[in-house]
Amino acid sequence: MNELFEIVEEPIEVEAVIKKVERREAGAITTFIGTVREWTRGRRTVYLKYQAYVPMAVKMLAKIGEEINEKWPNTEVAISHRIGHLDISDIAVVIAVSSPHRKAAYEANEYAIERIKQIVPIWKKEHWEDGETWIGDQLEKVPYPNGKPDVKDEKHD
Amino acid sequence: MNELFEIVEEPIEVEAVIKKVERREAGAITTFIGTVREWTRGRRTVYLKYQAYVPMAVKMLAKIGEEINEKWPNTEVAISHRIGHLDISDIAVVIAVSSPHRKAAYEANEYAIERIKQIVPIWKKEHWEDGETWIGDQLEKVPYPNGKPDVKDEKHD
Amino acid sequence: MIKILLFAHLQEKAGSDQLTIDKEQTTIRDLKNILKETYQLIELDQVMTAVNEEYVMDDEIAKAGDTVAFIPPVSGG
Amino acid sequence: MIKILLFAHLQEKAGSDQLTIDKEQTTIRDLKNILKETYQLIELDQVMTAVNEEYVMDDEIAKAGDTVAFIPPVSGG
Repeated sequence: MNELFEIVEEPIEVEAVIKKVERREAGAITTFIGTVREWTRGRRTVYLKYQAYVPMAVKMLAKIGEEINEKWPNTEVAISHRIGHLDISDIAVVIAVSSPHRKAAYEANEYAIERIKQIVPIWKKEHWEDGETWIGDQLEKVPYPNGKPDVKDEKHD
Repeated sequence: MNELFEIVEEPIEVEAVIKKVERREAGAITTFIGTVREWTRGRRTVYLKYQAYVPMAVKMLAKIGEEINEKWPNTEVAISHRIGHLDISDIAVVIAVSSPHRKAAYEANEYAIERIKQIVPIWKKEHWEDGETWIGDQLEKVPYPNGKPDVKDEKHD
Repeated sequence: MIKILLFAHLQEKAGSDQLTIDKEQTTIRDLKNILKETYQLIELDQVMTAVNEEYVMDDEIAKAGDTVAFIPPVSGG
Repeated sequence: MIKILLFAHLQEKAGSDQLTIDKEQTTIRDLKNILKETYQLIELDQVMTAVNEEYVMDDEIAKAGDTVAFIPPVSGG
């Protein structure tokens, strides 16, 4: 089986991500597909570039998977995030969660995308018609007052 | 384009349902995939049969789509439900919702599956190892005290 | 003539997915009572009704040419 | 030697995705101060830090052989 958590440069196949979480005991699979949107607050995006600190990003995705398994027992999670050049409508991220019951599958999936936007070292550079910007802090929180985000159970070794 | 709301007898292709809701202005697509689960409260399912009042089921799926467009403007919804004989892990239903922002895509998707279980005339017959049962009222509500479910804006004509 | 559609356990109990009632018009309530007597379909107390594919209440009237469907608690999804 | 990784706008501003600092050990806070002076990376006040791929606080110590990554506010998803 492929890795459950991966950073890729090629287009993401949604079905392949779903396949990773299929199980006989799962009655519900939710997926989230994040695509490149053309318009953001009245400004037109031409294309995007995503950059990642790849080994750490994979590790943080796996960490999100662990957090989910703790919060919603008996779920299975797979996340693929693409980096590099992405055009409008291209898929940037796919999150698939399977669970015996649907409530957990929805909740865990939404939790995953929120956590990706907090702790996974991936950066988006928007290329507009009239310029380019590195996008930061999409959750519009204040810059980490502790110098680090809310990351649990973690040691520096 | 295929129909956004359909009852089918053949296996459902998830990607095909997703394709129906893709748009340049959508940044988020959520999907719900309902599969046949092997175990329900300690009892083992061998296979299922789904029956539908097809024309009305299609109409009710479309009605759910309308309700969603009202509650979450600028979303697009597609729902495919399979009927007939389904084995364990087969896909019974796929709901895809696209939206500029993810919150609406999650909420509208979950709303769709709840409403399917309220108003869409589809019935599941579980075939267990030791017998078979028509399943009714999975939401475990009291049988409709008004003789009809909560269906808005609807006229008999 | 009013066309009646039956589904799920109702269909199995009546031994048919379709019946016709030779009436010009009737309330759903009366129609249910007729079927309860004729086919012993006591389950009709706990089903919804659709006339021409739209849900209706028991005091609604069905007329000749209408299709009345009895909808047991649904279990799709 | 401590290896430093830079990303996003930090990388563009420093003109490099990687630097090395010749030190046996240092707190993250001191390391940031050195880089702020040497490369004018004032943005370092608002970034997270990872040592060997794990987030750490500013008073943590990095040693020779460690990889220190400065992580601007992330924007994946």
